[in-house]
Amino acid sequence: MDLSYSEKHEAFRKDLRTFLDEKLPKRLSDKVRLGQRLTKEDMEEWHAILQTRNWLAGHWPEEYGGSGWDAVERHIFEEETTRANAPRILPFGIMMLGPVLMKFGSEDQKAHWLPRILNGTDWWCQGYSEPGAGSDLAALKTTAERDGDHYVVNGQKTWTTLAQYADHIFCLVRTGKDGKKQEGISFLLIDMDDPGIEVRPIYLIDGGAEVNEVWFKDVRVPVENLVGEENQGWTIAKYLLTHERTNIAGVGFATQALENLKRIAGLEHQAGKPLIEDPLFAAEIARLEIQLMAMATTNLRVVSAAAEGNAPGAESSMLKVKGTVIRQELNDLTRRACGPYAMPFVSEALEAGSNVEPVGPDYAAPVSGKYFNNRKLSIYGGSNEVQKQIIAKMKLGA
Amino acid sequence: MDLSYSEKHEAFRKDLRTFLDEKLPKRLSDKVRLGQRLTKEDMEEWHAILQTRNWLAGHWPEEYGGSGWDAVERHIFEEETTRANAPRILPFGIMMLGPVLMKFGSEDQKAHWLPRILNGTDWWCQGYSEPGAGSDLAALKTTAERDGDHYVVNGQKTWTTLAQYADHIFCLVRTGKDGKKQEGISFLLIDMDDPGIEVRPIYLIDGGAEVNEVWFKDVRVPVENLVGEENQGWTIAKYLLTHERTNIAGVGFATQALENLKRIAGLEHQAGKPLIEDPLFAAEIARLEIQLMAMATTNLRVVSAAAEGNAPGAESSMLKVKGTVIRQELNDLTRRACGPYAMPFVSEALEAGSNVEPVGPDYAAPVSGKYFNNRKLSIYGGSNEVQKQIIAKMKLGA
Amino acid sequence: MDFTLTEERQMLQDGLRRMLADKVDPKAVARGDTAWSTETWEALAEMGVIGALFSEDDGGFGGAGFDLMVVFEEMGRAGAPEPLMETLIAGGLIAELGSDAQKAHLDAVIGGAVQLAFAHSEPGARFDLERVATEARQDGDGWILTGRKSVVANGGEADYIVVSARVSGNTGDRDGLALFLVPKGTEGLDLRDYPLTGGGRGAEIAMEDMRLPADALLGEAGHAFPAIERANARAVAAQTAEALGLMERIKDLTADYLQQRTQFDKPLIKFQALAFRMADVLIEIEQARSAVINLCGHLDADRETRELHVSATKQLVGETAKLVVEESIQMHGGIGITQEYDLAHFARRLTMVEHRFGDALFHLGRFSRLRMA
Amino acid sequence: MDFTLTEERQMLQDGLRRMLADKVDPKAVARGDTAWSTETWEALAEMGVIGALFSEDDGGFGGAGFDLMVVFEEMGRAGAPEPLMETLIAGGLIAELGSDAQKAHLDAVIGGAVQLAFAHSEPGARFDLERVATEARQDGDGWILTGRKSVVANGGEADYIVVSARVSGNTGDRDGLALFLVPKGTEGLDLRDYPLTGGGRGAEIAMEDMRLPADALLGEAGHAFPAIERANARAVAAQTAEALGLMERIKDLTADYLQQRTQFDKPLIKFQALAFRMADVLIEIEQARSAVINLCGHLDADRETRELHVSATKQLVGETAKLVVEESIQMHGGIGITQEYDLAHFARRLTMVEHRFGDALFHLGRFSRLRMA
Repeated sequence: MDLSYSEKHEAFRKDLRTFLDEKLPKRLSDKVRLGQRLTKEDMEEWHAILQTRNWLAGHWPEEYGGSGWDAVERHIFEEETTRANAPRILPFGIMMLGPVLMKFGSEDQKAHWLPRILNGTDWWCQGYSEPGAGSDLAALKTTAERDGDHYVVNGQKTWTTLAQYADHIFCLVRTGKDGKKQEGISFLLIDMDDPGIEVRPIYLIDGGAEVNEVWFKDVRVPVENLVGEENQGWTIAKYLLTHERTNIAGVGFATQALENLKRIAGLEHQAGKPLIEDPLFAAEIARLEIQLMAMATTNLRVVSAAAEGNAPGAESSMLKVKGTVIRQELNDLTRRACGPYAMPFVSEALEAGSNVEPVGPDYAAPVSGKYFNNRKLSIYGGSNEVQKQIIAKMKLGA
Repeated sequence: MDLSYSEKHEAFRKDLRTFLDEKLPKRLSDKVRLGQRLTKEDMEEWHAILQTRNWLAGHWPEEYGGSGWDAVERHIFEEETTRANAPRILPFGIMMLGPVLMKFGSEDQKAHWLPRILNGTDWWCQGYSEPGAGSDLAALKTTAERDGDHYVVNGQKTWTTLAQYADHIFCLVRTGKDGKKQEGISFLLIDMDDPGIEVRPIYLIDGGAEVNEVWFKDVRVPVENLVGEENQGWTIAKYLLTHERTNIAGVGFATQALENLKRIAGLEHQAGKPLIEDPLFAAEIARLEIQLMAMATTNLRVVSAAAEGNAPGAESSMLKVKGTVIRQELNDLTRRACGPYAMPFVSEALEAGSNVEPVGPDYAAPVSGKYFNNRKLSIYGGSNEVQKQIIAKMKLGA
Repeated sequence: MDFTLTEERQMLQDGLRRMLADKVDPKAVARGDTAWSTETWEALAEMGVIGALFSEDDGGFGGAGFDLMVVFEEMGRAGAPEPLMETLIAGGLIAELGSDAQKAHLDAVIGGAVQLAFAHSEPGARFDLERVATEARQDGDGWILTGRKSVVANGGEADYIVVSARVSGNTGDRDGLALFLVPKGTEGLDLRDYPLTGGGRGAEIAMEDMRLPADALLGEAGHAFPAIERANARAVAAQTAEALGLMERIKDLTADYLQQRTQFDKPLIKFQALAFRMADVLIEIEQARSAVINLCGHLDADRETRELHVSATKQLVGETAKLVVEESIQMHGGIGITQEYDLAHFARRLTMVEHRFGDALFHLGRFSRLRMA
Repeated sequence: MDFTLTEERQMLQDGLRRMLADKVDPKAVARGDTAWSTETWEALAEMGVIGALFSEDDGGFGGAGFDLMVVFEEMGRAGAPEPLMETLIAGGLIAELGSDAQKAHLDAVIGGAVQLAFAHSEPGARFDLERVATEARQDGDGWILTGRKSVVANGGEADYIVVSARVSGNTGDRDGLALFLVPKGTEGLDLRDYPLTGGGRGAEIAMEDMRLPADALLGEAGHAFPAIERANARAVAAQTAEALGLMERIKDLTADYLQQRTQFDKPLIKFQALAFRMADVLIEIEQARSAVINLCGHLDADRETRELHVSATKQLVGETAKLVVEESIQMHGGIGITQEYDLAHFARRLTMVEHRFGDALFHLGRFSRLRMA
């Protein structure tokens, strides 16, 4: 048992901090700090900066253009970048498709697609969820029928994050109709420019449109865009779900949210004193900070076990549940901290560069939207109910 | 809408208060206040005092020796008697068997048994639960086979409260083996002195033995002790369950527990000040008091609806859940209020008249035992899980 | 002891529920297409709903706590964003404190022709009623006001704004407050208005040497706090009743969804974990209903009893609102946070209850201090 | 960053677990048949478990935070009532402050022949470490103590009691405290002992002009507080580790029960509502484990960091203990509150964690004050 970091890891942290001090544009960190919406260009800019050090996909092997980070380095990276208010790395290419291609893709696929993820040529989105399926992912209905050298795809995906910016989508599609519903699913790469694809925004409760419906009508996809074997899609999906859940705890985001909450509670006043000096409000903050201190260690324990090659199973489900609840409670308390100024709904004020002033203090502008939007944390990526089912099944034989 | 009491009800309350001032022995109210164990004689004494005014079974019709109280009068009675630290009325004869006999009993049964309940001749206990059945009450296995003018009873009951004092037990027994398990159940009155009955105490987590196992070996019960028709027992059980749930909210007990908690928190000190002045502790008390204020009104709403002839359904299940949780949380906070002095376990100090002094302040002696013992509140009388199932079924079609 | 509605209130409830179900489109409010509708407002006036908030002496036909409860529960159930609350508060202050000339406006208010607002809360005051820094100084016969007011609901639409200001004492004092009736467009009154989360509009108000005539003063200068506190209590009663209506509607939406939607080949409501959580939601809503009844039934009690119920009810309803919003969204899944589904509007509106008149934590502390006093 | 046990600690854990599983009978403790067993105590000494609480300098072979964690987690898992905690606290104070002559006792302590207790808390002090009213005044070379100590664990069995007293200042001051090493049967020491809920025995101690020789003083008079606070931090680490072991055991018992017991024709664990609640329990226990690791890893940090972790860990473990106890009893049903089932003992012992060294609410407040300081 030893809670301290190795010299190698300490050196990495130092290097990273210097890098963030020097290379993270203040314009970007200001936007993140104030909860303003990032543009496509903002995200691409930050990706490119990271890639100058091969840190965009730091956990990828060096042969594919990553830095071969171990789990602790990944953890440090997340901690430091969130502390510095860096934009988050978009997960679709880096965290999801990349690992899938490395494990299941052909040599041609790897050679073609992986560099394009890192150099920003392709912007990927994820075509998993469908209307009517909910937590029952395998109930998907989008079909891909073989026609010569192509699959012809018909159906609809939903909750597709940032599809409006994407030029490619990786999809789970139904290629077989016999047997259990988990069989007969395939993993397909589709060009968003193909004829027959339509993207429609879904406006969310916070007024933003970060997710979309994606419609496929007789979309012809070359057979070489199949990843793995036909009908191997469920295996890939399960593999990816595990990868997606790495760092699902969101310790960095939560730490950042806690600091923001404390700052706001120090600025807001109640009965003439800073809100943070109100014993009841302070106790609510303390309760969450204590939970977060423990979760950070739980996360490190899982990370360490993963570094020794133990695949996270029920543990990552536990982190998902705990991590999302802590972040949601932090969002809730931050909203409360702002009192009446959490009520104005001036969507334009969240667009950086708009000349609409926020109403009241600038920190109050995004808090209600963020609270509502982040209810998604316990819904997507396998809802917390799905995670509890996994825990109960793996640990208790339920 | 009107939250005030009628003149008739105010007069009843005044009469009752005077009665309690004059007739409730201080020896008994002291025991209740200090959480000491009541003897059989204590309970019988209090029953007899109440019956001088026909208040032991106040809600029974006058023709059977009650006072024909309406629901509001019952509520006032509960409120005032708990406030005065009167012993609670034992429910088995008064609340359970009495109403069953009035509805399902023959004229002979009513004439024979009802007066004996009121004058204290018979002490009843309830033979429902069996080992292995849990919440699935209908899974009972105790059999009653007809043999001429008798039933021959074999089997085992458990969690039988105060069976050690009882001379009679009313039982659900299996008289038929075909069909659904809810069919083939009968309701039988059994004399505890009959040969073949054995009572064994179950020691509970607080060291007391208020519940028992009751074993039946070839116990011969006269056929005239069958209540209702043979195999009608499940109907009776369901009827009784509804009656048992009347006043299940326990507003009076909770009010009493809240007052006790506040008194203790005013006497205990933290950082040199009364504990009740600690903002966090005070907030915990406030939270429960607010819940209780609302529950008292929920209870009155259900009581009023019942007075107008609307049978409580899901509403009484809601009261059961909320009422037990509030009482349990009050017990928890009271235990906490006592700090280290909740640790000593001097069982003798809970027996009134023993000359063993409690360790620390007298109010601390029963608090841990009461906390543990009252975990039963959410378990018996239909566990809170059973209640939620009822609510979901009746209100949501689950 | 009677928990049934009188025949009149029952009729009001039925009529109001039908009318609002017909006129209010939650999706439209959620999209921000309409802050509120003149048509609905006129229907409210015509139906006597505005009048139900005022006593007969003041030209209405109600005004009791349970009248507020009936009206606002239905407003909540419909998710209606019409500014009835502002009429209740500002109109109530005029009714209580106004001169005959000032009270003459009430007829038009009850008739729906005149809109009101109450500008009291200030930047940094949060939920503290006594924290007023806006200054009113006498100037000959009249008054000059300087200060800022924040998140004034309906401020931009109001024909008259009741404005609080301090004539003596320090920012946190209860003594020294006065109220003024300020007509729209008064010189020196600067106003920026904007949409509010959950519907309706708010405004930031800045007053810079705003001159008012002597007859703008509402009641006696320096002694307005008790009336403000009473108006606040009535507002909390109305607001928690509205919250109750919102909860009932959200619960119904969620129950319908769970019954109709299937997953893994059975309706969601058959999943025990969800069914039990819905049972918890139902239990807490019944508690909230009782809390609202308690407050509405004690609005005319002595100050201590009334304020104890204000904080008890606001605390309990606030906690329940959070539970209902979060559980209903979670049980819906993704659809629960899309603007095109009714839940979005109801959830936002219900959540905002916590941002006006004090949230659950504020009132928990206040209750426990009141209890000990 | 390493979360694995060293080989030595792994061996200690394995051996201790086996030995305690063999010797401790939770039902017997629950019935109050035995407070604790001499046989188990001797086995603990023989196995080196007592020594694992002390550093090599003090004659042991451990003493680090993670040594405490390993030992006390196993004590908890077994529900063992043996007074190892008192040895840790009082022995630790002797090791830190004692003269050579006083430290000479440690060999016998580690060997299991000498029993210790720590008499510090007083009636009315609750969880405040600085609240000592017991007075020590100098009398020639020696000392005279007068005062009362409450719920002194193992007080009746101890060969030596470490007693705190005040040589100067007022009841709530940190300065002015001193510690004394008091042999059993010292004249003027009156002791009433009694069983504790969850096993073990406590004692009320009254000292009336109790005379002690000069060499009874442990360390420097008037400056004992930092050592007491440090000993308290180590005790909280040990206690929360014990709580963790108790939770693991209770969770296992409950999971077994839910798997084996059927109702409505299927195992209880197949009821989704119960399965999800058990998943919650598992999640919280993992959090508790992390909290204990955090504290054990920071026992030697600066005072501020250490005490922050003391309160964080105690708060979180306290809340989790309540959850685990209440959920496990509820999921068991009636059997969960009977003395003849193992759960009764574990539940009582785990609950008592909240009554020593401060409960969750106390430490929540303390954490937030420490954080702001």
